Amino acid sequence: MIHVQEADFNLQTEYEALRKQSNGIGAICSFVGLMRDFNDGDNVAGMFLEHYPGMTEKALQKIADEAMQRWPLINYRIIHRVGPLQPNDQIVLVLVASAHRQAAFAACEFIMDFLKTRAPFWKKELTQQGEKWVDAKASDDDAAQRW
Amino acid sequence: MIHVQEADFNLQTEYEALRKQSNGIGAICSFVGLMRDFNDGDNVAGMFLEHYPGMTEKALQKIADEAMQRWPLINYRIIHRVGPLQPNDQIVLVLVASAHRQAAFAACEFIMDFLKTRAPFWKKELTQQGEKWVDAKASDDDAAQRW
Amino acid sequence: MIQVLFFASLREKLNCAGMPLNIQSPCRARDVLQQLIRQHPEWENALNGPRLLVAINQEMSQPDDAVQDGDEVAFYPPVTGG
Amino acid sequence: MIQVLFFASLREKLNCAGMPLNIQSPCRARDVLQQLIRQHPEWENALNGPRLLVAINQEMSQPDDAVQDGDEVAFYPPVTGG
Repeated sequence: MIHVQEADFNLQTEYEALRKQSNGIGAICSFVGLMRDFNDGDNVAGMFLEHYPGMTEKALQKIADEAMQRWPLINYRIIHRVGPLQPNDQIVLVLVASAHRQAAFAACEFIMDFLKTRAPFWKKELTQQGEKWVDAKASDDDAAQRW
Repeated sequence: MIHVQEADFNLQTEYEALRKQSNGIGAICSFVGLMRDFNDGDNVAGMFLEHYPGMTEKALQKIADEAMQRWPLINYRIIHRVGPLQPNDQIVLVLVASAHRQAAFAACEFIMDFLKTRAPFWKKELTQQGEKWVDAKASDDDAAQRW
Repeated sequence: MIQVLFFASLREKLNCAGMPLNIQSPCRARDVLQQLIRQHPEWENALNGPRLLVAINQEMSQPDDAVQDGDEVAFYPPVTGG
Repeated sequence: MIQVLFFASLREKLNCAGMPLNIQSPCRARDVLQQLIRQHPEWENALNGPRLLVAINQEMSQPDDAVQDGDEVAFYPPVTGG
């Protein structure tokens, strides 16, 4: 299940939806990315998340398909928000269910690493100095190269 | 926060408690271990989780302290259930909050790996063939050796 | 005829979200960029950035990948989601 | 005098959750095990298992670690939590 949406999400709702799909689930790893109130020393008052409608969903599907191929997963859920966001808002949710924990952890981190470098989302921050597009981090590229 | 308890837990409650502790949280990784309805080919009808009161809490605290030393974490929560459990019941919860995702993922997996090999819990399964203590897996020892 | 799209900081620098473009096809993605610069010399700085990425028909692509008539070709800066 | 504890499958095999034990101290954890076997020869098989673990005062320990008077010494099989 992949959703790109303006609306907020609820971790428990998604967790329960995943959990009830199989009695063979022994491990659920989840990741939530939140908006911090500072970035590189600037106070951040708000943010706007732009995406490439159509391609974003395809890119997320590709990432998820690759994770399902690499690890023995039972299922996953990915939700990424777009539009205006406030500090402490939830941005992204990845949930992965498997029989065993190693696959759940590895696949969840893999999806986040690839999502950060392959899925067309762009953050624009609103700081006291005005609007500013967030620069891509070399560390995110490095994280994706590991795979 | 570390709890060893018979009572069930709620992922969302623990997630919200962690999330409101700091505006600098950018990443929350969580892991839930669930009871599967089969193990090594046996159907499992129920389980009993025994622990070593006193030592268990100390061992979990040591694991958590070591994680806090190794990674720049903001906070964590660990809940492990004991007593009688049914298939699909939640067994263990580990939540880790950090500014960035790599630390959150690494610390959450580290805590689970060490918990599996260092914290004195023992599972006894109730199968159609009767009661059976679960054997420790070499793969869990291996996972802890990585660190 | 192909459809060109720009996103995020690139869209703002060009003050353009996209446009149809007449180009001889098949060609390569880098040829699309050169034709855009020929038609809009004021875009040269923005379009010659070293970290510009390209997607052809909503698939991440390389500068030498082929572009066909009717394709959707998007240029954008490195992504910063999650 | 020390306090000895047994857990899980070991406790069931011995049919004993623990006992106070008179032993000359300081000694090593392995000496505690040998004295238990001398006092309860019927426990020898269970206590000579290759993967038996030991904790001294609720800290994971090694067979050669020192045991003092008043210590709590626990023997148990490999853990299977989580």
